[in-house]
Amino acid sequence: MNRINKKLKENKKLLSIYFTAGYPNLEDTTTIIQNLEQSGVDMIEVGLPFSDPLADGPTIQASSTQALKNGMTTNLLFEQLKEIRNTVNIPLLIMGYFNPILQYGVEDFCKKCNEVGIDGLIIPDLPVDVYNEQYKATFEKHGLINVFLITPQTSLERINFIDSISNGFIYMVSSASVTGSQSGFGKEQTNYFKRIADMNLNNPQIVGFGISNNETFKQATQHTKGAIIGSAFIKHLSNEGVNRIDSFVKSIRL
Amino acid sequence: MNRINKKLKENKKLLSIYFTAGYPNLEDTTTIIQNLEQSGVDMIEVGLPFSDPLADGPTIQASSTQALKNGMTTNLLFEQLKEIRNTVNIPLLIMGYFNPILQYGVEDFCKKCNEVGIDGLIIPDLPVDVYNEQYKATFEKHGLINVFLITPQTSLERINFIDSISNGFIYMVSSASVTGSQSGFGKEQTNYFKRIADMNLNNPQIVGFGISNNETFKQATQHTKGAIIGSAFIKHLSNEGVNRIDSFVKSIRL
Amino acid sequence: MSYNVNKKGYYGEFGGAYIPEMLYPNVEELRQNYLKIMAEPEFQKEFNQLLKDYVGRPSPLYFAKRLSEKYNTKIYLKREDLNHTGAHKINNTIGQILMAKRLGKTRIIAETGAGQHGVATATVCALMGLECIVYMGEIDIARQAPNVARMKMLGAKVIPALSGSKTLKDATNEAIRDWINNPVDTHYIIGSVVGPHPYPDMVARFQSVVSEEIQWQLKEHESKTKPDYVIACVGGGSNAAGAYYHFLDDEDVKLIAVEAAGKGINSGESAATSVLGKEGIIHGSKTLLMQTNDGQITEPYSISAGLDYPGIGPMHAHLYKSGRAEFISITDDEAMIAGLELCKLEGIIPAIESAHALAIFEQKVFNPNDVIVLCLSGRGDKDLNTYINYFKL
Amino acid sequence: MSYNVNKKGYYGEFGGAYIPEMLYPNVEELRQNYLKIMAEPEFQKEFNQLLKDYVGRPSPLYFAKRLSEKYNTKIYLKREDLNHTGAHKINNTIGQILMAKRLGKTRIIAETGAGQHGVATATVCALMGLECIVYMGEIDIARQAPNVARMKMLGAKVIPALSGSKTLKDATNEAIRDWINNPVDTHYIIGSVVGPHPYPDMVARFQSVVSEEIQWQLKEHESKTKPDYVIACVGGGSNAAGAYYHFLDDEDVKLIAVEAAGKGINSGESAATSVLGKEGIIHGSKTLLMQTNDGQITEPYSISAGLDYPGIGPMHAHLYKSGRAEFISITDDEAMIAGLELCKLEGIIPAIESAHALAIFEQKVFNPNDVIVLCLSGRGDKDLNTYINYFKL
Ligand SMILES: Cc1ncc(COP(=O)(O)O)c(C=O)c1O
Ligand SMILES: Cc1ncc(COP(=O)(O)O)c(C=O)c1O
Repeated sequence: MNRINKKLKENKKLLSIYFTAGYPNLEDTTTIIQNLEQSGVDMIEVGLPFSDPLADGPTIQASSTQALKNGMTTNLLFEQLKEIRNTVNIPLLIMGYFNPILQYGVEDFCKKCNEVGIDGLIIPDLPVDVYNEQYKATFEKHGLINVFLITPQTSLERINFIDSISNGFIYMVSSASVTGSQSGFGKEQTNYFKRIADMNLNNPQIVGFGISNNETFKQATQHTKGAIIGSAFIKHLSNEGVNRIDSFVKSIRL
Repeated sequence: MNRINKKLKENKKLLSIYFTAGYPNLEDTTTIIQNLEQSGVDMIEVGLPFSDPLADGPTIQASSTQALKNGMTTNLLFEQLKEIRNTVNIPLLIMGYFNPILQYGVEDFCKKCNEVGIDGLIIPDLPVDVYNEQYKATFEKHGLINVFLITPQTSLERINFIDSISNGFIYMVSSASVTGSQSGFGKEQTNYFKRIADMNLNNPQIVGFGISNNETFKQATQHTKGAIIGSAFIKHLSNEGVNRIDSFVKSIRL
Repeated sequence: MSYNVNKKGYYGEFGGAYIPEMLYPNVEELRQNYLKIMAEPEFQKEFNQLLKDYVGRPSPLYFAKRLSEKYNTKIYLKREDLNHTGAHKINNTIGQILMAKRLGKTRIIAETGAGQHGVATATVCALMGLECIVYMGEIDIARQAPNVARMKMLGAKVIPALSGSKTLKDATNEAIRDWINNPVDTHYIIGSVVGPHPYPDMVARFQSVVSEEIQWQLKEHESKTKPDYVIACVGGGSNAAGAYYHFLDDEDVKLIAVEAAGKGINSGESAATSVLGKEGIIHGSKTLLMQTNDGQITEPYSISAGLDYPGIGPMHAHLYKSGRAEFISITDDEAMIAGLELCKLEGIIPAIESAHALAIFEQKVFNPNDVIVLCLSGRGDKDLNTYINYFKL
Repeated sequence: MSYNVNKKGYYGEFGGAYIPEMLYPNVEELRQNYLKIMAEPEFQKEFNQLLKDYVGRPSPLYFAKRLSEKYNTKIYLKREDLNHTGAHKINNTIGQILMAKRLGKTRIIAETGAGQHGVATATVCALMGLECIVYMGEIDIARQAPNVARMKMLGAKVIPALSGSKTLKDATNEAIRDWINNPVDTHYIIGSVVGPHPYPDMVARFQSVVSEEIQWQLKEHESKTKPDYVIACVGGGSNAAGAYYHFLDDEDVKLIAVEAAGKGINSGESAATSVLGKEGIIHGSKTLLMQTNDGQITEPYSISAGLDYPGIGPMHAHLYKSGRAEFISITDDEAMIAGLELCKLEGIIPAIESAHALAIFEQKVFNPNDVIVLCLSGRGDKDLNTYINYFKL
């Protein structure tokens, strides 16, 4: 069973953390992953940096730009992750835009992910139907879970369809927005979380976008399986580098 | 008999000088006139300054602008000329653009000219036919000679017409140009002077535009009755004020 | 009463050709030939073809919905701003360059205020491969920099006029001086309905395409060929002359001429000739002009370079004196606000000249059923700096 | 082989809608409605009326006599420079603003490179009274200052894009981010035939009026409806798409696409996508784009802001790959010289984008009887500073 599915079965609210590979320093990848696991994080999204991250806000954009400047490449990331499964057990996903994956070759990319022990992918600009028609078989062949996003604007019908082709979790974007652009959740979001929960989907939902502290984590996970933190953690890395990762994580889950 | 006609009968080449009234200083008018006569000049054109002297080159333009700044007005000029005939005998003409004369009132202007002893007018932008139809009678009633211009481009027919309505002299523009823009005469001009001389017009011709020294004066008067100096004299006034006018004049006629 | 020119070149008591003898052969050559040449089928064909394919005529007659709503009347904009080079001026320069070629001229001179006429002249000279010299007041060179750059791109030589107020009047003086100095090979393309006869009439005829089009365009929109009002700004008066032309003798069509009041009629800094001017002679024409009691021409002022002229064409002097047209003066401030309003309501940035015409809707109330045609003489690209600085955008 | 879009939004293998889920509802809403809305008679009427009365269409098809003589062939210029706001871009923004209104949107965003699309968007937003936000690369803001001023006059908010190469690509990213953040009330008016399906097709259809007119205009001039060649510059490819549209499936008509080679194809400072690009995804579309081996999008370079884009629209990728169109690259220097040449020969100052298309006459020899239509996509007023500095005029 895929590590993601196993993790989702645990009877707890999951905390997942996103970071951009190659940031703040080129060689920080494994250190960050290890520290995150040791701090009690449940799942990690390793960001493959992209020159034009159009679904991301300024914080993640800037980290991507810096990571590329530092020299991060797809090959290097796989190199860095080669031995990761010697030390790390929690699920690891790669989150990245479609073009670098396409240039690498989708099949090669999936194969390589499998080899280094990546469990799933989140590719915001790979549309559901293109995935379904062209890539689903490849992903599955290499044991990869592909994670789709839904937003408050996603129709019921489409949510059901996405649920039907998902085999891990659904990435629930807290509000229509790029990453890092929210502060705190209002009634609207809570209703949305509840509305989706009431759908009783096959796949559990994990909330992303706008989670930055204990309060928002609790709000986000009240009706869902877990939450993903991105920009807030990138900010921590900008300020403190790879230090005190555990205190950041503890501040979220208390 | 009008002083101009009398002068034209003298058996010599006439030297006529133009200056702008009110330049270089507001009160220089009578001094300049008196000095010019004493230096042996035959005729004087007193320039009534105009804001927009479009037939004049930069030298005369600048003198007009300065004269107006100094405070010259049509009334003031007549005031300055009031007693001029007590001391000056040579013919005096006023040279000016039509608009100030129009504003003064053409009839009033002519009357006033007559009172102070002005013998003729040169109004470059008063067209021959307008003069002929509307103002000839008035000018003649007040004993004023109106002087017309011809240029190398003026047709034979038109020269004959101008000759027919003139009763003094014809102002022969040396070449098609604004004042002050020539230096020396070439073959073209000499041919033109000769061509006009050969027409045996009723009115003698006096050449203007481009005469600045003894050489050009001699060239200009070889086939004509005389010549008018403007810009060259204005330049003398800018450099030396009302001083050494006689040496300027002597340098022309030697 | 006729409002058009008579055989002798006069509109009522205004007009004529008060020029130095040095200009006589040129002006006379033009006078004797202009109507003949304009009537030639070959000329008409070439002129109309260029207006269509090169200038982009017909210029639209655009119903300005939001502007009309705001002022509760029916406002049509005659879009001369859409012409090649951005103003009505090119209608005239196309005509005159064809005229100049038929007269055998090889060198073209022009004066310009806003630079639109200079650009339009430089443009047609490039098109015909003729040398082009443009005189422009030093102040106008500074405030209409984009047009100076365009003239240079087009290969014209721009010579600054340094005398007087260093604006349009002085540039015109310099152009006339140039023409005096170059009497054989040179044609002077005057940019408005000013100057000695036959210029006012010739320019008005070239611009008359504006009202010719208004007639059939209005028919399409309103099922009638005549508007209740025609409104235009007046610098020298060429866009107004063009917009009025075919309505001159039809007194059902009310004509409104808008002049620049500058900082206010009585501020001493104004260009409102009809209010402040008297009869006199300027640039070879008997007309109304701003002048001292002594007949010295006054230095005018307007924020708009194209209206910064102390005279108006003789046609307009006659329209004013006879009462045929209503004259209204608009201050700098009123014009700027009206210009910005058109941007915001209709997405059209007008030349500041044209903005003067637009400002009359704040001054004069029209009926809801009035059909008004306003000549939008030019676009405001040349004026961006002035707008931006004025509104501190 | 068809060169038009298929039902799934692809041109051959290019196109599609590679967008984040956050954009799905908006793009899907558009996809489901755009053809239906465009087919509505009311829509057609309003669109065509505005193109005629507001934009000034038809834009002339002008036979460039002196240019033709110089290159010994028959060159017609399709005068999109004469449109209101000065380029072809407004054909599309008029269409999209009408679309946005019918979709009930109240807030409009756009990206812009040269500023022409930004101005065209700000213009139609003013016309319709809608809020307008334009994203523009910081470098483009500096080099196309007049257009920034125009957008401000028109009431648009111009937001600088500070990431990446600070040009069109980055402005597009910012606009997409804005749309993600404002999924309900906002319509994103893309300015070229790029972006996710249905944008390339929708924009091409709005621009297709260009070739529709060419057909009947050419008939008037040459008694035939199809030229031998159609030439256009390609930034994203919208003016080219419009000029090609009705000739796409008629292989008698040869299509030439002109790209910006910048300082030279191999200089590292170029925007010649067809030569330097590979298949990939940019701004929601599978197409050709300039990228590293790793799939990072390259920062392009061209002296011309409107061509300074690392991709081309999927239609053009297909035209290139299938050989239907010939692609030619033109350097900065070649373009600048061709731009000045048009000024001097025809009195038309072209946008530097369009000057790239003009430069091909120095590269490729045509037959004397070839009938060539070149899309003069815009006027050069926005580029005056660049020209003046380049030529030290
Ligand atoms: C756009 C525009 N409108 C109006 C004028 C004023 O000239 P006229 O009164 O001859 O139309 C000018 C003069 O430059 C101009 O550029
Ligand atoms: C005048 C002009 N031409 C061409 C372009 C390039 O765009 P496209 O390839 O979409 O026509 C632009 C873009 O701004 C432009 O302003």
